[in-house]
Amino acid sequence: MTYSYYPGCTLKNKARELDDYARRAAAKLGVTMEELPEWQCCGGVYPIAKDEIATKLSSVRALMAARDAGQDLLTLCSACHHVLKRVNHDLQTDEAVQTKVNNYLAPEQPYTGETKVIHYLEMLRDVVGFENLKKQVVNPLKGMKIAPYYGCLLLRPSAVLAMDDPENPAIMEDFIKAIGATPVAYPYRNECCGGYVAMEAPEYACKRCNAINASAASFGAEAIITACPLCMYNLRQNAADPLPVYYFTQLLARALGVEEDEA
Amino acid sequence: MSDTKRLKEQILAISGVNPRKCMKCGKCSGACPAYDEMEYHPHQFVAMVEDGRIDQLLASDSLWMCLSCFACVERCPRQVEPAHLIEGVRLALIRQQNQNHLHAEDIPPKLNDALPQQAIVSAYRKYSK
Amino acid sequence: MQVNEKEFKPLIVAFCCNWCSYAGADLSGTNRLNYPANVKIIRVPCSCRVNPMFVLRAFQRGADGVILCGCHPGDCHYTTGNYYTRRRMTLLFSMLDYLGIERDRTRVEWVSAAEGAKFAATMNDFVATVTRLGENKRLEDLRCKKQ
Amino acid sequence: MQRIGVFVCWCGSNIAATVDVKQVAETLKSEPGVVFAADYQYMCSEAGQNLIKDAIRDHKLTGVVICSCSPRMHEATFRKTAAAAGLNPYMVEIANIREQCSWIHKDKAVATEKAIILGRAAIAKVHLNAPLTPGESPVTKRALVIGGGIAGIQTALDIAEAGFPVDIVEKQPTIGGKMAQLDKTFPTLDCAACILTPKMVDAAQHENIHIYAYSEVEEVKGFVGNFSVTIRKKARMVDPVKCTGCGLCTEKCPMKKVPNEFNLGMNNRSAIYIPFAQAVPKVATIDPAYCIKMKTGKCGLCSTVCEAGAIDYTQQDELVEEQYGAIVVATGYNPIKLDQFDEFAYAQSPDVITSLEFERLTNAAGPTAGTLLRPSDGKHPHTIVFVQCVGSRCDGGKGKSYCSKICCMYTAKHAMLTREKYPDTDVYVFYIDVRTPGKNFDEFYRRAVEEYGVHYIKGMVGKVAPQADGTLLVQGSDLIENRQLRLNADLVVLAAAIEPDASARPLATKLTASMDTNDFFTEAHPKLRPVESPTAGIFLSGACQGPKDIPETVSQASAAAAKVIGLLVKDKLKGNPCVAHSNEMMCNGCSSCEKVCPYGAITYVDKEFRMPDRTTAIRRVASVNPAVCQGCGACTVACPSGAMDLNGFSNSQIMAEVDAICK
Repeated sequence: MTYSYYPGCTLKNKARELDDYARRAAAKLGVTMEELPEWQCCGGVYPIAKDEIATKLSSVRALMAARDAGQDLLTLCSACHHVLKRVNHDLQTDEAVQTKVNNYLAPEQPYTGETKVIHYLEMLRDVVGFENLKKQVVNPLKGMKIAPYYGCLLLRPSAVLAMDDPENPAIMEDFIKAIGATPVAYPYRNECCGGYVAMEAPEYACKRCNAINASAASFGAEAIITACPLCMYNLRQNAADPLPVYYFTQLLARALGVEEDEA
Repeated sequence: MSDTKRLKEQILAISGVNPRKCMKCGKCSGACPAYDEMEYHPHQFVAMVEDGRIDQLLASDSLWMCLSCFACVERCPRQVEPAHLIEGVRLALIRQQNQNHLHAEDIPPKLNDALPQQAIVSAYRKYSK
Repeated sequence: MQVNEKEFKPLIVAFCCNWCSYAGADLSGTNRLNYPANVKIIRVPCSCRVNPMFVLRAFQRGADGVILCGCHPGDCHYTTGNYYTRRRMTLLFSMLDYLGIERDRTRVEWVSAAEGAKFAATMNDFVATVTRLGENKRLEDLRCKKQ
Repeated sequence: MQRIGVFVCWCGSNIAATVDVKQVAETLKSEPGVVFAADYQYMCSEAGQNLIKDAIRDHKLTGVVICSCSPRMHEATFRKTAAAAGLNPYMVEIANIREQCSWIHKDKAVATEKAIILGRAAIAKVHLNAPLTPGESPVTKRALVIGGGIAGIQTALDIAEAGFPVDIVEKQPTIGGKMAQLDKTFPTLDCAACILTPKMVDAAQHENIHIYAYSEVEEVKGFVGNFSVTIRKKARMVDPVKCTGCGLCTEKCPMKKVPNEFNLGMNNRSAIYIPFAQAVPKVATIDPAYCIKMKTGKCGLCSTVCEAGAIDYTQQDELVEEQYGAIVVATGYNPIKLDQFDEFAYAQSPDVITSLEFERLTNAAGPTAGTLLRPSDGKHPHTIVFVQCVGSRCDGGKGKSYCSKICCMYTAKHAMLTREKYPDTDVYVFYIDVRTPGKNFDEFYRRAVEEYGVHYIKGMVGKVAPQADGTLLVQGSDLIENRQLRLNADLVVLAAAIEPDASARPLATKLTASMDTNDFFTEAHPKLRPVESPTAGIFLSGACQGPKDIPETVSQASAAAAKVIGLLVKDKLKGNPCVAHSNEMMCNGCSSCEKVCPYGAITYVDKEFRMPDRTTAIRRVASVNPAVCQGCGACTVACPSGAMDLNGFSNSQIMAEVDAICK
């Protein structure tokens, strides 16, 4: 299986390991990730305003490039996934956006949301299959109690993101089971970490992260996994007594025995 | 048309929200993780925009406290989408002259080594035009 | 004659089955949901009572659009009538299309007795669509034309 | 040429405010054939009807056009009026100038013009009307009630008491329905079982009632007065005649790990079971999905211990066909599934329960023998939070747009009973609105607040977070105090919306009875005919028509019974004369019409015809049985030679309407 891959700004920089591990694990699983040749930043947040077009264009370029390559678009960072998926949905459903975007970009073939945006976790679940993944695990993370942290961007609004049940998701739990560890159920896995207020008002983000971290710890979690560099930052920097936080791809790589391949 | 009326129409158009769908159950504010940080809560945004009491909202810090986590959007039984409305109010302010909440020159002192690019990009997107 | 789109008011003949759609039309009236006055409803027991002849006659006599409304598939008061309607009209409409009566001038829509809002919305949409198409002259019998 | 009278109704101001009724009458007076035209304030009033009658006599009218409300409203009224004046009732046509004209248009000129055109179409049709005489059909003096809850039981008892035989078809092994699962009933707090079970026994013992328990309606044929219904008696693997209901088999059955649906899965039952002690009929049933004998062929213990020899592992489903004159739908409701609302953590914590589960937890016959205990650890809860409107009043796809009506009252009941029995318990109710429109209802709710100290909080819960210590953190709005309230609760009870039973939709299709978008059965008229379906002979009882509490359900059940009795006392029913007929001279015997007829009303006969050359020939021609034909008209369109036509809606009549509209 070959995907067009959209890494996003942070994965080229502060969150390089999220990307690295993902690529190595994918190679082991027989999935090819072809990075889009000229991707641009998605903007970090989805432009909610109905009249915003320009801020959606960079996403459309990425979506269109995947369409032209005849591939689904694979994402990794929660924020990029959220933005790309929602912009794509706008292109599928909002005629005004469709017209304006196509007038502006004037592509040879108008873009109307044909690309399928798929998150790395969804790829593991729906394409590789967790049962199959389990078979390929060489270092099962036995006994490790892991709290999955979804945050807000992966799940909501569920009508558009459609990844999993927005209030009682299972995809990360199933992933944790597949790599041999034990998922820890706790109620704040889908609560916001504070997101972009981290820079403006770190003390406010602290409150959010403390609640999440403490809840996970109270249920006996030894570590937290996330798919989002900003959640990672917040949970590490802004929680008191923080549990170790990993990108899910790092534990995936560890379980598949490819974590230490590269020095 | 009065300024308030024009502002209200602008906010409704930007956000695509119809505040009249609200049945005042307060579920948005019951779900909101930013509740304690806010002077005006999500359900009040809906009521106050509909009421035309927008100046109070524009003057309040509550505007900048919404995390756009969409918990209210997800859980609203009437599909009002309060987070979209709050964004509409925010933009109604930011799009006016000299109303950026975050300025480029403010950023460097707030940075640290671990802060991901994403945080800067999204904060800038949320707080400035 | 130049048809001014703003002033042109198309004549729409709507055949409504007695059990669902006619009741749906009544409900949109009860709820005071507006739709243009140029829609005139003819009550039939079932949408399957509508003979293709009636549709042709309407166009011949100067109608600009014809719409059939019946119960939702599976909910026909006579169990299977609307299935016949669906098949007959698919055939008829494609033949009319061939004759130059555009597809958008003819429509089959399922409206239940509870869907007053849908009835009004459907009529508004249909009138708007036919208005865009302008006057129908294809099948019109000029002998029937008012002088 | 007909002599037509036109009568334009003002309907008070309903029509007259937007339609110039005088002008309509004046204009239509000059239509060909119209010899009389008048307008009047209320044509359906006695004075209005007298106006029509007098005109028919004085002007020797042969046809009548009434420009008024929908024919669905008053066609029958005006036909009777005409008949009273000696005119054939089918010489009356209605022009609908209220629902389809005055109520939807605002501009008086536009509405008046349309009213005139609608009037013209009706006049054009009347010109081609012919007097019709309805045929008669016999009435089978037996009723079928589908669903054996309190609604079905009450309807059946009332019909049976009037002397007509009734069959109840119930898909569960016992009758009783939802009410059998309840503990107490509002607003009187009498025990549900104490008032229901005697009725169940009455039904079982009534000489006019036969109960088909564990059975379903398979097929429905026929029409009002003459329904033929196939009932599937599902195999119980137990002979209901031999079984004494002693319950020994259920004790001895080794398979005891079957979720007990009567207790909503909160405890287990055996694979052979009797749903509850007061079940009617009190007969054991084998659950083939769990029975070891049925699955593996080994075991057979129940058969060994049954002294009556009632167990029969080879029993098969049985189909029986019965004839009925009337059918009553009483299929009831269910709470919705809460998959879409897991912000309340129903799937994540056993201590988040539905109100119906709470009902079982407080019922003496329930899984905890009536002691209120938390499902997770069996401990007594000290703080209980009730959440109202879970899935009710919900726009969009997740829940139900309607108010479920019963939740406010049963929650007040739960809260009150909890406080009465366990005064050390704190009880909170999160509500959006408290809706108590019923006799003694608001007083009841106020008692919960004032006498029992239940905390009512205006606002909705946003999230329920199960904590590591086993409590539930309930986070919700307190709109009056303008704060976000966070409560540590031991038990959270969700007032789940109610929806029609899943069996209702396929049943409606079998009955050709219409439903609304929520799958509630539609009534013939929302105010004036609330217990009849628009389909003749089908009646509605209980929550299948809309959310209802017990008093309302019972009232409606009795009302439906009264309607059924009114039908069954008749020996003959006047049929609908608007049926198809075939012009034998034109029929070529092709069978096209026979193939499309859903009722099998068309047969072919060989008939002798005189040919133009004075010879005779035998030709095969279609013949319509007017008692069976329902008048849909499918055959009229299928007929290639134009021989088939429909009384009251003939080809020429409809064409005349088309012509009049397009003129």
